[in-house]
Amino acid sequence: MTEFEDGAVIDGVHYHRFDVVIVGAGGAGMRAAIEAGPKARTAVITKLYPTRSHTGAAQGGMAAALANVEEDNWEWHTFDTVKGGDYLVDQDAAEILAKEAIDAVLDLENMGLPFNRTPEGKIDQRRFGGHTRDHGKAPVRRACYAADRTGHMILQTLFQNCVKLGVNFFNEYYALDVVMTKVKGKDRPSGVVAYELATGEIHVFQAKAIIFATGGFGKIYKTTSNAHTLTGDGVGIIWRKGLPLEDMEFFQFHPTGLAGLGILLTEGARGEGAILRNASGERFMERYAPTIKDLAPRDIVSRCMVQEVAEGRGAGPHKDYVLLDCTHLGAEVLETKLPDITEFARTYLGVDPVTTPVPVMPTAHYAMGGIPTNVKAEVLSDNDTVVPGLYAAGECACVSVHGSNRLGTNSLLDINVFGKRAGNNAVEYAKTADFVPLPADPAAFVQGLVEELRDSKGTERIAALRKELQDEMDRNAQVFRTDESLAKVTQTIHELRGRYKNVSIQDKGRRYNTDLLEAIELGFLLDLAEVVVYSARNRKESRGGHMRDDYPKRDDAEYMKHTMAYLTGDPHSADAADHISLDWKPVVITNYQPMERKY
Amino acid sequence: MSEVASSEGTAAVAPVAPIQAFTVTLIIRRFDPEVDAEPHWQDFDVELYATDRVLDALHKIKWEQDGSLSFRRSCAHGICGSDAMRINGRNRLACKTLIKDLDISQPIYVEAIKGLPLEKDLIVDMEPFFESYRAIQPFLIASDKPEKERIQSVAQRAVFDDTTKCILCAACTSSCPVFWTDGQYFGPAAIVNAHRFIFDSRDEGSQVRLDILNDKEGVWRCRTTFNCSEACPRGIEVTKAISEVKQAILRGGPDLPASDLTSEAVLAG
Amino acid sequence: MSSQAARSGAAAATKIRSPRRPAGTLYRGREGMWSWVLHRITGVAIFFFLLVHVLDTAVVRISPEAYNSVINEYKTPLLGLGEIALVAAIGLHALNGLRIILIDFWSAGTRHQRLLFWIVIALWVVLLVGFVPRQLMHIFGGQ
Amino acid sequence: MTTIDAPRAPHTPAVKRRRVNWEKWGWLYMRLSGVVLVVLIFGHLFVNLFLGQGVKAIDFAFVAGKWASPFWIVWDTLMLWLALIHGGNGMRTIINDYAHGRLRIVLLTLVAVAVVALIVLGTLVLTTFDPCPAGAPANLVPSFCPAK
Ligand SMILES: Cc1cc2nc3c(=O)[nH]c(=O)nc-3n(C[C@H](O)[C@H](O)[C@H](O)COP(=O)(O)OP(=O)(O)OC[C@H]3O[C@@H](n4cnc5c(N)ncnc54)[C@H](O)[C@@H]3O)c2cc1C
Ligand code: HEM
Ligand code: SF4
Ligand code: F3S
Ligand code: FES
Repeated sequence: MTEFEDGAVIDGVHYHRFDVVIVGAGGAGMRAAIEAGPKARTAVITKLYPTRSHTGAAQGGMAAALANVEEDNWEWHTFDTVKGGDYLVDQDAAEILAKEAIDAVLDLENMGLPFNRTPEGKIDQRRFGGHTRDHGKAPVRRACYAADRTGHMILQTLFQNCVKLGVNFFNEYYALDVVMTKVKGKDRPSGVVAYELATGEIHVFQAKAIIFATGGFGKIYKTTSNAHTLTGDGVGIIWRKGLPLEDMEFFQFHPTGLAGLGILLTEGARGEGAILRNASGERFMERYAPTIKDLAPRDIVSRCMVQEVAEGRGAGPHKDYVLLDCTHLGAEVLETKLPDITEFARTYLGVDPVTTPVPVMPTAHYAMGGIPTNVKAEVLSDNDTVVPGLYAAGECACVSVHGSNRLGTNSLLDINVFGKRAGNNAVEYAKTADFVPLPADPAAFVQGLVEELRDSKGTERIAALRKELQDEMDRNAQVFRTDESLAKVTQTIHELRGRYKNVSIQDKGRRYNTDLLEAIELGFLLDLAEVVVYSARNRKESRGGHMRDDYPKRDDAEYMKHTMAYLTGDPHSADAADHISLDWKPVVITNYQPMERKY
Repeated sequence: MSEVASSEGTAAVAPVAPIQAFTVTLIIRRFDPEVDAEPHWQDFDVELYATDRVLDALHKIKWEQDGSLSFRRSCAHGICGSDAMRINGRNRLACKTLIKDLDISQPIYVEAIKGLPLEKDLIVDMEPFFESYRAIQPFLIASDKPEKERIQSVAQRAVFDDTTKCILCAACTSSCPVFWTDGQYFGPAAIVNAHRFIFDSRDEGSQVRLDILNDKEGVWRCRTTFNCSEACPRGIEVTKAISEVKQAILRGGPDLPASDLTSEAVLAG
Repeated sequence: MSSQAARSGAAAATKIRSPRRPAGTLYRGREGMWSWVLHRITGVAIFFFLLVHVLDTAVVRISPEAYNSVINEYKTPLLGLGEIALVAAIGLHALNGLRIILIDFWSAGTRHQRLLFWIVIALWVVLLVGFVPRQLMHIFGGQ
Repeated sequence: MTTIDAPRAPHTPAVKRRRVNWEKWGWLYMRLSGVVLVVLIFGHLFVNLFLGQGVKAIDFAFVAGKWASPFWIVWDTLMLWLALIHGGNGMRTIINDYAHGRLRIVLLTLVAVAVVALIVLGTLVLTTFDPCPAGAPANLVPSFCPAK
């Protein structure tokens, strides 16, 4: 494309030029912006006002071996992370995560985050699932927290510092494409194309370095703790470019979602001593994880809960949930340490946790998989080739510090550690690199996508398709999966994709056309659900968040490796094998040889 | 784990009431900037359950009846602050307002919050709101660079706990009669966020913020109408915070608890 | 808007008897807001009364006759009732003024603002119960 | 696609200039004067409307009788000043809330003029008042006036 002035409008498309463009203003995006903002011309494109990002929903805490309340060190933390991830964790990355955790927490404190305090005035810490002292001997207090709104405080603190630094936000701009330019036969990212919600106009952001921090995609499921807006746009954009996605079969189901609603009750509740009980009141986790009981990692607890219900020990009229008993904690602890979840239970279920156990069931919570990156947050185009200038961090990325199952509090840590790394590395890169020229008509794809949907004469309702997808995923690709159930989902997705061609957009306007964007988001959801299911079918073992009823055992001989999925054909083809190809990537093992996971 | 305690536990869970749907009428104030000169009301009938929230009702309308209905939402459980709107004459979050708490023999009126420029249907321009927020310097101002964390006692942390809960939803500011008539007023949300730092013992910029709020459009504009406190979905005692800021200005600085760590530590031990 | 959307909207609109169509709803504030509305209205009313009252009192400087004729106006039943309204207004404004001062300067004031409002109303009623019969007696009581 | 203007977004970026800070002192004054006014006004109303014959008893002689004592002169002067400034400042607040531009300036000026004028007038009346003006009929003036 020819030269343009920054801010120019050519053929109705706005053109901007920045050294670093960050897509997403959740924890990861803003942590990156705090590094990049002052050092390079930086823009943050976000489809939500930054403070609306789902990082704000995180409750429990952020892990770091500060050892403020008891003996602890980062090496133990690394071990727990590796073991928690069922050994599918890249151990070099986990080491970085645990080591840099301490600075990450102190950085946040110094930026103003109001952590809860110990009597000595230091940052207080609490217990959390899977975090132990001395390689699994006993639970350790490692999670730094601010009541049960740690994520809220992180999001606010990061936003506050972005305000301080005058970071350039483009709020309510939906990134819909990353522009690739062929340079010497190789695809190089040269910019991002975004749709401005307020006006319906299209913006092209040319950039030297691009960071994706668009969060998760829990909305492929019906029951989820994730926000309506977590539709995996960023991951979908990368996928459509033919870049790989890693470990997509591993989705975490958090044990304690409010039954039927999916709204999360933090694991911090169990950290403070709450207990899971079945219909007969039995503390069933004692049977499954005798040492750490209710504080076993999430995959294990979720599985046990589903099992209890499946075996007829569920509570309630339909025997379809178990109970989280906080009644013995006392009003004081609930009101001061867990005020928000106490309120959630009261508001949404009419149940007062102070006097009554709360109905809970697993809820789709966290995508362990995503855009593969190395420890510098650089995006990979295969097992080890870096895409220059392209970065990813946060839930949309897969460094793999979480392996097949993320430990609670390690994600808020992940977004801070790797968000910071992404920001710094992007700046370093932008300092030396030149702009990659934009191709001719860089906005063409997005314009086509938007116009085609807007002009659709179809009859299918977006909401109906989305609901079918989500119901099907909940039914057949949730905590327990089999080849048969997954095959069904694949079929459903194929059908839905056919019907998606025929959707109708009722809002034909340009301003705040959320109807149109929901349609686009559904497109991403369909793509990602398919990768999840396809990868899951291919992994014929049970590990971490991926539990195959037909292959209940972990199989290290065959599957001690990461899944890498590529889009290689027309997604509409009936057989997923025609358009998705899978590959493997070895797991980085430094200190810890895989062992059986017992708690 | 005794059988007794636990069976009690199960019994105590209210049996799920027989699920019964009923038809609720929502009257929504619509405005499409590309077509309408003025906003107008439009009725919708929706099948709902008692446990549904107003947000669910809006979604049902958007997804089943009229896809052009526009509103903001994200988290759906009251922590992102996207969906403040005026429901039956009061500012609330749609995702935290349960149908069963409203009188459904009457239609439910839903309209955009007031005082900010209306953009479309239930969406307003939030920029002026965030501008006030930015103007009070909502970030920690501290000169030292400590080796580890800054020390803060439990009591010092407690004085500003309430105001750290703000999700910037604007329910308060857009419920304030002063703000409706004077858009230049900083508004309760900005003051709440100033309070959060003014009363933070680690902060050194309280004087700056107190000066900013000691302005024509600052705290003195507040007429203690308490609409903000009643509207706040986070239960923040907004008027109290404003009042504390006024006192701090009069006194020339915030009244902070002394860092009395040793005795506290002893007490705790 | 798409024709389909318009249609479904129109269908919904015709089906339901539509009640009141205000431009926007009135904000349903609670005690705090209404007390402020009353405070404002009474404040303005008193202000205008005060303007007049200073003027009429100033007539004393002109001559006793002039003043007496002016003040006789106040003794008509109509203005006698007006005086009740004035005292009611001043009473409410003053009592609520004290409530506001308590809210501002007493640290627990904001928490008890609603209770304080009802105390104000109670005291105000007591005040009127004390004053109104006497005033009625004075203006209608002959003598 | 062309650029569309944002509709109904006339928001003026806040020009937050800082001048003399009337607001704080005004605010404090409202409260301080309010407390004092409670005493002054209720005392005034009590004596004038409640005691004895109530409003019926008010006439020149009554007023002159009161103002013969410096106590009531001070009382009323104080009340005059405090109430007018309090009311004037209150009106200023209200005008600032509802009126904008030229209208606001006009209204503010009116209030200011009225307040100043009445304070001056009232103070003059109070300080120069003669309870027994020459030539006034004896039945209209207080009984303590020397018979002419
Ligand atoms: C209820 C809940 C509780 C949790 N509790 C904890 C906890 O206690 N501890 C812990 O460690 N982790 C927790 N997690 C996980 C953790 O909060 C998330 O994984 C993490 O916050 C993700 O941050 P992020 O920055 O990657 O993404 P988000 O915070 O989700 O941000 C995504 C950003 O991307 C933007 N975006 C998305 N798509 C687009 C697009 N197309 N164009 C432009 N912008 C776009 C959005 O606007 C948003 O700003 C919790 C998660 C949930 C849901
Ligand atoms: C009797 C004792 C009085 C008390 C205790 C009192 C108290 C107060 C207080 C505290 C306020 C400030 C309200 C606020 O900031 O929200 C106020 C406002 C006001 N007062 Fe009074 N006042 C009294 C008498 C008067 C009188 C005599 C007048 C008329 C001249 C008057 C007119 C006003 C006006 C116009 C306002 C502004 C109202 C507003 O901003 O909404 N007050 N009063
Ligand atoms: S103070 Fe309460 S109402 Fe106001 S913006 Fe914050 S959370 Fe919303
Ligand atoms: S509503 Fe407004 S007037 Fe004050 S108490 Fe709240 S800011
Ligand atoms: S949708 Fe997040 S607050 Fe209501």
